[in-house]
Amino acid sequence: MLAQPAGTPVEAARAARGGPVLRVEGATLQYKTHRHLVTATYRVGFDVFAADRFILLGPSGCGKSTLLKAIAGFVKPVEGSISLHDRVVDRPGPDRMMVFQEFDQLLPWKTVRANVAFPMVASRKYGRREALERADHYIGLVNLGKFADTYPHQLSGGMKQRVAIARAMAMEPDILLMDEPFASLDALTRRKMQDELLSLWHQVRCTIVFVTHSIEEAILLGNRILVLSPHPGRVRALLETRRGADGLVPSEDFRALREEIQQMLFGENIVQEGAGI
Amino acid sequence: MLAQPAGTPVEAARAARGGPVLRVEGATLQYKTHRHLVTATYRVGFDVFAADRFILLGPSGCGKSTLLKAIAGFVKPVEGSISLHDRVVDRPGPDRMMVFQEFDQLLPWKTVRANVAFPMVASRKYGRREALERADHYIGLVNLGKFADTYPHQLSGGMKQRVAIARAMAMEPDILLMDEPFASLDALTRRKMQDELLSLWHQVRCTIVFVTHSIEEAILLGNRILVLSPHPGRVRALLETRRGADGLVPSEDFRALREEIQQMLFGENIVQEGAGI
Amino acid sequence: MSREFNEATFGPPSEEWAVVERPLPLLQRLFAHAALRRLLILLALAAAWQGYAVWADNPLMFPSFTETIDAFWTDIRSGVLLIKTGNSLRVLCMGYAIAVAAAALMAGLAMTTRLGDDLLSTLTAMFNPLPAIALLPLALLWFGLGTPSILFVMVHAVLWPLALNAHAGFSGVSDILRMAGRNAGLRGLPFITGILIPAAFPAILTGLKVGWAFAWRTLIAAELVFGVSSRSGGLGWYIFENKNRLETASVFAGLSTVILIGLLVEVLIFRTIERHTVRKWGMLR
Amino acid sequence: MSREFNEATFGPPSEEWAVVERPLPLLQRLFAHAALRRLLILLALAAAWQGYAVWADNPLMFPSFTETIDAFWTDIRSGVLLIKTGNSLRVLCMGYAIAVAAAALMAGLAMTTRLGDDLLSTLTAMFNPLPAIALLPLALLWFGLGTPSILFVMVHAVLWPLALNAHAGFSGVSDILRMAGRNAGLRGLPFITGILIPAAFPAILTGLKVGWAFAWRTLIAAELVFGVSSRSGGLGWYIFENKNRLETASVFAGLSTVILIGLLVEVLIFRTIERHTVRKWGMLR
Amino acid sequence: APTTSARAEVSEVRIAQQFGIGYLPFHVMKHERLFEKEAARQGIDNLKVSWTNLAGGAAANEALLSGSLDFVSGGVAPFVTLWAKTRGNLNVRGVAALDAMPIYLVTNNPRVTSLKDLSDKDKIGLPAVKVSIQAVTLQMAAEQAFGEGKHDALDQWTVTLRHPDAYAALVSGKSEITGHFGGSPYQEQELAQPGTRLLVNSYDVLGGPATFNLVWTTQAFREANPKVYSAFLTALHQAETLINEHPDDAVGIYLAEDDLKLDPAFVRKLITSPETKFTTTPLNVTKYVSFMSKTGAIKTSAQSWKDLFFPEIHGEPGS
Ligand SMILES: Nc1ncnc2c1ncn2[C@@H]1O[C@H](COP(=O)(O)OP(=O)(O)OP(=O)(O)O)[C@@H](O)[C@H]1O
Ligand SMILES: Nc1ncnc2c1ncn2[C@@H]1O[C@H](COP(=O)(O)OP(=O)(O)OP(=O)(O)O)[C@@H](O)[C@H]1O
Ligand SMILES: [Mg+2]
Ligand SMILES: [Mg+2]
Repeated sequence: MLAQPAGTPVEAARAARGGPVLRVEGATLQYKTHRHLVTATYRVGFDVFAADRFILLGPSGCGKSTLLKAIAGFVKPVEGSISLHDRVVDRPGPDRMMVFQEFDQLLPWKTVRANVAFPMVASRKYGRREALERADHYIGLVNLGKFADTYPHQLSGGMKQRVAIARAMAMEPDILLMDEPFASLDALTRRKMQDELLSLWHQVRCTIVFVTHSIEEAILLGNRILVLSPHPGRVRALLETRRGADGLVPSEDFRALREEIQQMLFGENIVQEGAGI
Repeated sequence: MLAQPAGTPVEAARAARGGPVLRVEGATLQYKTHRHLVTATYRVGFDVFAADRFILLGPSGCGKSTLLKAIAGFVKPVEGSISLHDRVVDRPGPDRMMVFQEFDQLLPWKTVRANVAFPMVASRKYGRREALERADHYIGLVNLGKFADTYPHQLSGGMKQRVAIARAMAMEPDILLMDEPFASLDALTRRKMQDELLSLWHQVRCTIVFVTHSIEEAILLGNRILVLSPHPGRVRALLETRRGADGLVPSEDFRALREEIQQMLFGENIVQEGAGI
Repeated sequence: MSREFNEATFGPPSEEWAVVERPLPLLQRLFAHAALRRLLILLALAAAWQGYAVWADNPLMFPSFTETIDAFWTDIRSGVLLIKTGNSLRVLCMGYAIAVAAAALMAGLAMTTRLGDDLLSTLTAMFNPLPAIALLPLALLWFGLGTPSILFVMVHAVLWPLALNAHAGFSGVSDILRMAGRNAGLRGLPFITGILIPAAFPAILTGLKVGWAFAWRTLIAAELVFGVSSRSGGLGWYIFENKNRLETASVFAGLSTVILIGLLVEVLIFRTIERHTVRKWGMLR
Repeated sequence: MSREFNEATFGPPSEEWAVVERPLPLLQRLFAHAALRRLLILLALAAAWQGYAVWADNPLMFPSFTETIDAFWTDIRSGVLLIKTGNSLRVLCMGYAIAVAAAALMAGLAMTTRLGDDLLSTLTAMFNPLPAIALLPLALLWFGLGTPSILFVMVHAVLWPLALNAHAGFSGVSDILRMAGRNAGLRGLPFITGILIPAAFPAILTGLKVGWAFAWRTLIAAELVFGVSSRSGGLGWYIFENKNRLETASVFAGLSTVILIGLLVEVLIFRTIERHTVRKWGMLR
Repeated sequence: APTTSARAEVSEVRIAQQFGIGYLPFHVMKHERLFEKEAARQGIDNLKVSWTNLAGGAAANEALLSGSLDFVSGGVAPFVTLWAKTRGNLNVRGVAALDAMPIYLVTNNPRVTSLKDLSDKDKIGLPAVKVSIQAVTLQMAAEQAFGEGKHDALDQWTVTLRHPDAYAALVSGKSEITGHFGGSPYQEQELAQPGTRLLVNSYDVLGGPATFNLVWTTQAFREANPKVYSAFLTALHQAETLINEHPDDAVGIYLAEDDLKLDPAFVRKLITSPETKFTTTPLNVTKYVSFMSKTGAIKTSAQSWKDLFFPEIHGEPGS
């Protein structure tokens, strides 16, 4: 288990795994409204390496979604920088597919199939035929085969989110950005989706940045977990999960890690800085 | 623990607790679209008694939201009936406050405070002054004190849901209908909200119908749990939780109940009908 | 784990679920027919017209419905009305098409650059209130007499409201949808056609309807101003000529033709588009 | 458990967070000023006008910008233009107010009953394409010659596009918002004013803008056709009079007044409303 | 009408006029308050007279039919149309002529010296194609030039343009408009420009002086308000007399009422021109009626000019 405070370099890990795919350095993200200046995150820095399953964990309103949007290129940091493969992120692009938190991220004028095929066609990454085939495949994976020709307004909340997940996964992007994708799914569907995500990752070894509220999900899915504090989100700790041969976190470790995160998030005493990696 | 199949009467319980507040009898809910007829629930029946904390549990797309909307009076059953205090539900009303699943349920043109005060003022249940005072109180409970003058589009997903929860709770309605209200909240906020809901219930003993995906949440919050099956939602079982003196479900019972529900939802073998109350 | 676990069911998978709908009373069922309801409205309007005309008894100012129908049939049979309507429709469609293209261009520009935005709102605020006759000298100078001038004036009439509607529609597209589009790599024109136009389609459709009406209004008014030579005039000319001749029934026949075409276009074109787009997509109730 | 756990922070709670924004280059900063940008656009338009007029050298049909300004000042100083503008504005505001009220009524009716819906779409499709001159005989019959007739024609011009926009806006209000309103016990009028109108406000605002422009257009056109006794005429009469006198520069001065008022209303009224409503609410970017 | 004399007459009279020098008698009446004074003399005190400017004869007809106006004025053609349409019901008839003035077709095309030289490169501006007095006069001229039945030979090149627009187009010479069949004072101003020439004079077409503008009303109004009617006619006579006897005063009134920046000498020349007559006597109106009846523009014809006018002026030497 690694707990790494904000700001200090992760030389060891970086050296061991090649340069970071995504580097966020001292990123301060703000919203300017007509009266206020809302600071969503303050000087957040972390590195995401190739094939990381990187989890962002933090309380409601701490800036997780904003951070993800910044990585996707929708929000520009007022301070610090975000770079992808050593190039500063300055615009959105299909190399970073995002699953948004909101239910209305589907294009209402496209059927489920067309929605899933849409980024594949729009980005010219796949031909129309291939895109539709892939779309059908991923729609099947999220168990919506019978709804392929339905329009989004006829779906339930969880079904909409599953379409969005299929849409992002079907692109097989360099980086998959997911903002609480499984929050509105029931336990079984959620577990199935988690399995699918992991198996997709095993196939293509893509890099995933994943926002979740569930500590269990974080431990289950992630190999590295960034814990953010409230009042503009700052890095509280960066943890690593150690996995067994079956890819699962041993149940002893699981419990210990969960305790630790719970302590960090809910306990009165903040975990001391520099607690060692 | 009670497991009660669809259709059979609950004479004993009903007799013991007075007539049901809400009675759903053989309700079939359908959506007519231009090409299809989608059956959301099929002949669902259950009774909700005064001061019940009634949980609807079932897989994504099984018709939970539709059922809740029908109770709220937005959807009319094509078969069967829904009645409240022995009067057929034929229109929405402020006696049944609903927290919707979607994030865009807040009025974008009202601040957080005005949003929370809105149903209290609109329904004439409270005067303007009192409504604003109550609004501030409940906004404090959901930890959004500093955001009272913010407009919804400046809130994060979880914050929006908390405003909606405050709005519904502040009304102290006869029946509180909540559609996965805590799905987008982090563990701590979620636990706090659950505590608040229970303490509100202890104060006013309102009737709550609550949709959730989480089996743990269902057991924690509910005194009766309706398990729905997929392919148009039908009643699979109605369970009751037995609580200790502290109001909590004893941990032994908790585990057993969770196992049972998991078995029901995910196991291959369907629980036999008429398994006894 | 069963494969179909999470799937609800389309249609009645077994007869059991095919709940028979409650039959409605006959009157209510008839009333549910949109076409029938509209026909009733039209009949009521015609009856009111006839009644008022008979009561007012001023055929030179306000002919009755039957007189109008008479004049209508006479001029239909003689072919005059059809030819004039054809002329008008041709010019109308041309002007409308140009205006729609120009509005699309302007609104698109306004969406992509800040200067374009300012330009659009400034130009709209400036020129939208100007009546067509104000443009007469310019039109005469630039396009001379005849169809090009009429087109110019029509484009002026249609362009601004359409661009306003489209621009407002575009501006109202939710951030999430924009982000979804940008995320898929869309920029510039593909972004506009792929995201903004469909997402703003309800507003655009309103703009198209308003624009269509103003194209008619302006065409008829413009034909009076620009007069065209008396051989090739359109419906506006027909109305004007008959007005000057005090053939009021024919004037009303001309106006009824405009109304009729308006209804046909609404029912056959706009309603159909609406049904196959925004209503199907759940963007409009 | 700390009480403020879930609260993010407004503004800089400590200096540390008050990140200084990167200063932009001067030109870019100036350019960011909307008023300045618009002024530049106006100057460019004026320059283009002057240039074209000098090149075309046809003061009878197209006077130059400076000549127009001259005429404008002369008539401002003599008070003529101000009085006429005042007259027009009074009638304009009356007609506009009536039309807005009527449109609200129609759109409200269309929202609450199905018959109202059909009635609105049928009437709109029928009457919207009719030019104002078509209604002239009716207006004369009913209201005689003068302001009421002009009001009638203006209401006709404004009502339909406004009702169309409002109705489309209402129809596009999301189901969730409707449900939130109904759930709070709103029905009928409170539902319309409390939910539909604010939720459809972007569309309504567009309708108001379009309607405003058409009120102007129609007022001016109507004054030309009706004529008015020369004492109490408005801007349209001023334009007509000067046209007859071949004072083209004054004609353009009159038109410039229309443009100026259009710009003022856009900037002072519509922009302000927009900023304090739909933009503040995040409904329009 | 036996009952009318007993009843009170209207207290307000609404009169329509238009722009142009042809309406000078009205300007004088208005400026000198002749109508009010005459009405008072006939025992109607405080008669309110409201003057309305209309954009054309068609609008005047509509206003009269809707009861919005009592006396309307305009060119001969719209009057004849309404007269023909209301025979036997409303019985609209002429009250009196306002003037007799020539109308000129002016061209700026150097290659055109007669109507026969016109080609499809020429466009002639008229206040209203086919139905205005200018259009009818042009048809007459066309028939004279091209032969019987060819009255509509030139119609294809006519264009509806208000006087000022046609004037600007013709004088600037930068549009397709090469001809303008207008009226005073535009036609004289046009002719004052270099490069323009007179192509058709209506007096030549009609064989003598012809009425340009006149006043008309409904039979019902005349019968219900005999005193007002006769006061109007008397005032009109007085106005005509003033113009004819004191042309300088008339010039001043005209420039003041129309608020024109014209040279007074120019206006004086127009008023005192031998071709211009300010008289209530209708001249050559029947020629228009029979021509329009022949071409089918109206469906009746008149035996005599007296059919067209109310009896008060039947004593004058009309035609
Ligand atoms: N469009 C916006 N305008 C202004 N402030 C915003 C906007 N969006 C978010 N914020 C503010 O930024 C902060 C962080 O929001 P963000 O959506 O990133 O939180 P989050 O961590 O995703 O929360 P949640 O778990 O509830 O979704 C919040 O305080 C919120 O009020
Ligand atoms: N507006 C609609 N039009 C047509 N079909 C709909 C509509 N809303 C929901 N449905 C269908 O009804 C079924 C039940 O939907 P519902 O929203 O009630 O599910 P749910 O149990 O709430 O699911 P979730 O947990 O994913 O929110 C689904 O199959 C869905 O496709
Ligand atoms: Mg979020
Ligand atoms: Mg749901």
